[in-house]
Amino acid sequence: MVTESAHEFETRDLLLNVGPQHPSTHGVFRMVMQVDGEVVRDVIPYVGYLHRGAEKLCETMDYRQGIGFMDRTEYLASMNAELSYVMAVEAIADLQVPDRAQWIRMILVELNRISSHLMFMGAFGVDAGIIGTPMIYGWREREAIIDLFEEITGDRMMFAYFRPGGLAWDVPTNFAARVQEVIAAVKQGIKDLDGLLTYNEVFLARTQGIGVISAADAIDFGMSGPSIRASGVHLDIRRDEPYLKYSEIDWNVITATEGDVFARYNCRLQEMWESVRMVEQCLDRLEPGLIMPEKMPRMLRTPPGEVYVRTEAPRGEYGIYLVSKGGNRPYRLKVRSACLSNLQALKQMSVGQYVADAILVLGSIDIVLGEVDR
Amino acid sequence: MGQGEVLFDNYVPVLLATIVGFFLVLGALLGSRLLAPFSEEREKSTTYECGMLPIRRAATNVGMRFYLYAILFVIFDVEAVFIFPWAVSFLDIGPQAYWLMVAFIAILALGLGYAWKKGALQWR
Amino acid sequence: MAVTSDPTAVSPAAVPAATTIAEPATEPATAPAQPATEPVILPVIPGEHPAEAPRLEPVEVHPGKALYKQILPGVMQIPLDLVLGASRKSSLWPMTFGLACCAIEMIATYMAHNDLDRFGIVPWPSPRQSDVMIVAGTVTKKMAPAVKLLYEQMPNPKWVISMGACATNGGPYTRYDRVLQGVDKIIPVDVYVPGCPPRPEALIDALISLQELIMEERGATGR
Amino acid sequence: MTSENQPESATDSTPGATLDGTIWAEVDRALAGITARAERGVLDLIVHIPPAEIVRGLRALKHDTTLQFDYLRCLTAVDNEDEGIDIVYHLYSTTARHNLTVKATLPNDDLFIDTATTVWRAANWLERETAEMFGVRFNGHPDPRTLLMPEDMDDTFPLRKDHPLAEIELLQGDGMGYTEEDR
Repeated sequence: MVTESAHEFETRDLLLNVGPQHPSTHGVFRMVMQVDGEVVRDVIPYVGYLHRGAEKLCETMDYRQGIGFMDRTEYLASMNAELSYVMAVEAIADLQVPDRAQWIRMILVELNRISSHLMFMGAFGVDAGIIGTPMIYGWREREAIIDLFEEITGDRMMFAYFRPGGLAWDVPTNFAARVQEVIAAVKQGIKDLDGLLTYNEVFLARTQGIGVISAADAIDFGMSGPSIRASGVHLDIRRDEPYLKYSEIDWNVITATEGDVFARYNCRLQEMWESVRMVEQCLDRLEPGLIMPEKMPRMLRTPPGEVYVRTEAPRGEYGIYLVSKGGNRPYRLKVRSACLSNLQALKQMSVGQYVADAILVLGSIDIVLGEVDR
Repeated sequence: MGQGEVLFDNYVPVLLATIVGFFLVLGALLGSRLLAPFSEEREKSTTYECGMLPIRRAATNVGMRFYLYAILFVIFDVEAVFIFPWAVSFLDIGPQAYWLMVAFIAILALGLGYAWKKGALQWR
Repeated sequence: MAVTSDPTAVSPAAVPAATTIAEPATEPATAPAQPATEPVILPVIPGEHPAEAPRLEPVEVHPGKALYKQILPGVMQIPLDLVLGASRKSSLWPMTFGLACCAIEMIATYMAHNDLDRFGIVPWPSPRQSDVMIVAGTVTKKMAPAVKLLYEQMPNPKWVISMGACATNGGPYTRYDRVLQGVDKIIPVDVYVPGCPPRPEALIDALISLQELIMEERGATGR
Repeated sequence: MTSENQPESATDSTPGATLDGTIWAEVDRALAGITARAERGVLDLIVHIPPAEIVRGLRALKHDTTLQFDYLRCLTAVDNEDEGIDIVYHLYSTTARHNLTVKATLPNDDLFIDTATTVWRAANWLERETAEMFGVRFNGHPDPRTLLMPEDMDDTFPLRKDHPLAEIELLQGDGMGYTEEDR
């Protein structure tokens, strides 16, 4: 029988608020951690601090105006978000995209995946406690990619370059040479980051065996992207349901088996090498041609129907569920967010870890709050 | 220059250092009181918790582990204080002082070994 | 042991803001002060929820006055003002307060490519040691109490830069009633940065204009 | 209760679309005791199940040996103003690699449906978001708090068609009325 006095010496749990303004919540994500000393007993995530109603506003805009909201929803990989939206509109309106446009889209989407993973490397370094160096390394190459995007689309982040049916305009004439330059810089950057983090003993000790999630749980939570492939599930939309030209080039899906924080980090790192290989192959297959189908209606109207198109964004499956009742506006547009589903597994991964490791687990899922809250 | 002056000369820098230190600290405190525009707001005194109000009082009792680590640190910090003067001059104070210090360090190492075996350093 | 009583998000409105008459004469009413000329069309924002109103009240500004300004005669304050202004403007510590896409451009501005360290601008995670709050992104009505609390927890003198269209007046999301149409509805803003997201050069230009503002002693909350 | 499984050609999708190319045969066999009406969507097969039997149908689809829909991609709702609100489940099988869309139509007066969290844990947050955005009540949901809206605002449903957009404020005013001298 535990006497009354014994209760005073029991350690009462502290409710720690890792709130909306926190250096390592990658935006306005809040979680209340019940902490006993150093060990996390319970995590209650709160989202919704960046809910801006992109879906509602898309319903009042025609198809071309909706592209801007997709950029701003997934603001680290805008090309991937635009791709899903544009492919959904093309699927409903039954538009055939010319080959050249498809190859250019693949190059830009893979480059955007690399820039998003570079941002992850920087932020992950900060979460692991190495404040400046990975951030500076990662962002050096990211600026090179962003400069290339700026030359092509005219904007650094909100490109609005993909249009239903193809591209807004053709790429500049020195496109191939510029992409080769950027690829060379990126290769050097990835090598530096690899050398800096992957073989760093302290980093390995901090990340291996932390935040493990099994394949069955990952599937049950609906996770996707590198987070689920790190647990050994071979789920990659680019290979399972090939879109664009992914079936015509040679690349392989990166998976790991441990399902811990280091596996997720390593999956993203190797994926960057795969993306580099893909971009090089796509560059060889690029030949001049049309970038929009000849007869494009002035105002795009779609027949009634509904479609759910999903593509492989850097964080996971970025799906667009588009219901159209005719006319030039989507009747209902739902953005399936990879980060929202990945976040559901956060509690199971971080309970029982130390507080510092729970922050690392949150960093390893790589969330973008614009996509979680839409 | 008798024995007194030598002693006295050595301590002038120490005196100067304390005076300069005193005025530096006083200047900093007075300066901020004088120059900064202070304002008392209710919310300013709330504890900063990432933009949210703290949910429960944070002054709960904390695990024993923290206390054990603190005590062990203090002990070996004090030991280090004893080693410094010896380390500076152990060449010219003969072997006998050397072995005395080794014994001193051995005893404390024994204490650390005991704490280690009893699991005081065990964190989980 | 699962959390028994679920800790609902305690919004700062639970702490009743002291309704002391703020030192400046004008009472910051909820509706912006109307110029006498044409009538103000009051915004009909659907879903003006009763529970929301206390959270969206503008923050009470207590500028506070430096002691030396009250004691020393005017002419002797000038050298001190210059020294203080020069030191404050060359070591502006912004609070890392990234909300949305503008945060990525803000980080791009901090990074090595267009460096902010050369201006002495060091990003600082906590409001306790920061002078500038760069509101980078969309301020939603759920986030507004946190923005107000963080602003109040910053020591004087403090400045606010409203970065991007969303923070200035709701930007592309202005037609959605969950988005606050402009952060200047809750906290006083010194410099507005246009753009969605503004380029790093635009943010650097805003910070330089803020530095000129500081040298002219205008706009600071508390001098 | 015999399942009326003759797939009457759906009206709104392409008329006369046969369902031979799709997995309707296995789905129909899996949903033996449940009334299911199939329809050919643009990309996937769409199956309509009445709300009362939705969870039974989903569980049957998940545990069926050949179908194995073990991955809930997305759960959302579509507000067709007068025909009620459709709850849409997008399923995927990580082993058999095929997709299916399941829809349940709720009449406007009683927006109650059983929760799918018992079948997949992924449905937890998706249902919380659908509940607060459309006003649908998921019976038996383990954690029925709001997800994206503040805690005390669970009576406004922004994504409903009847929820108007905010007007752009014509006169921005000068923010909080702080003139230069005040500060």
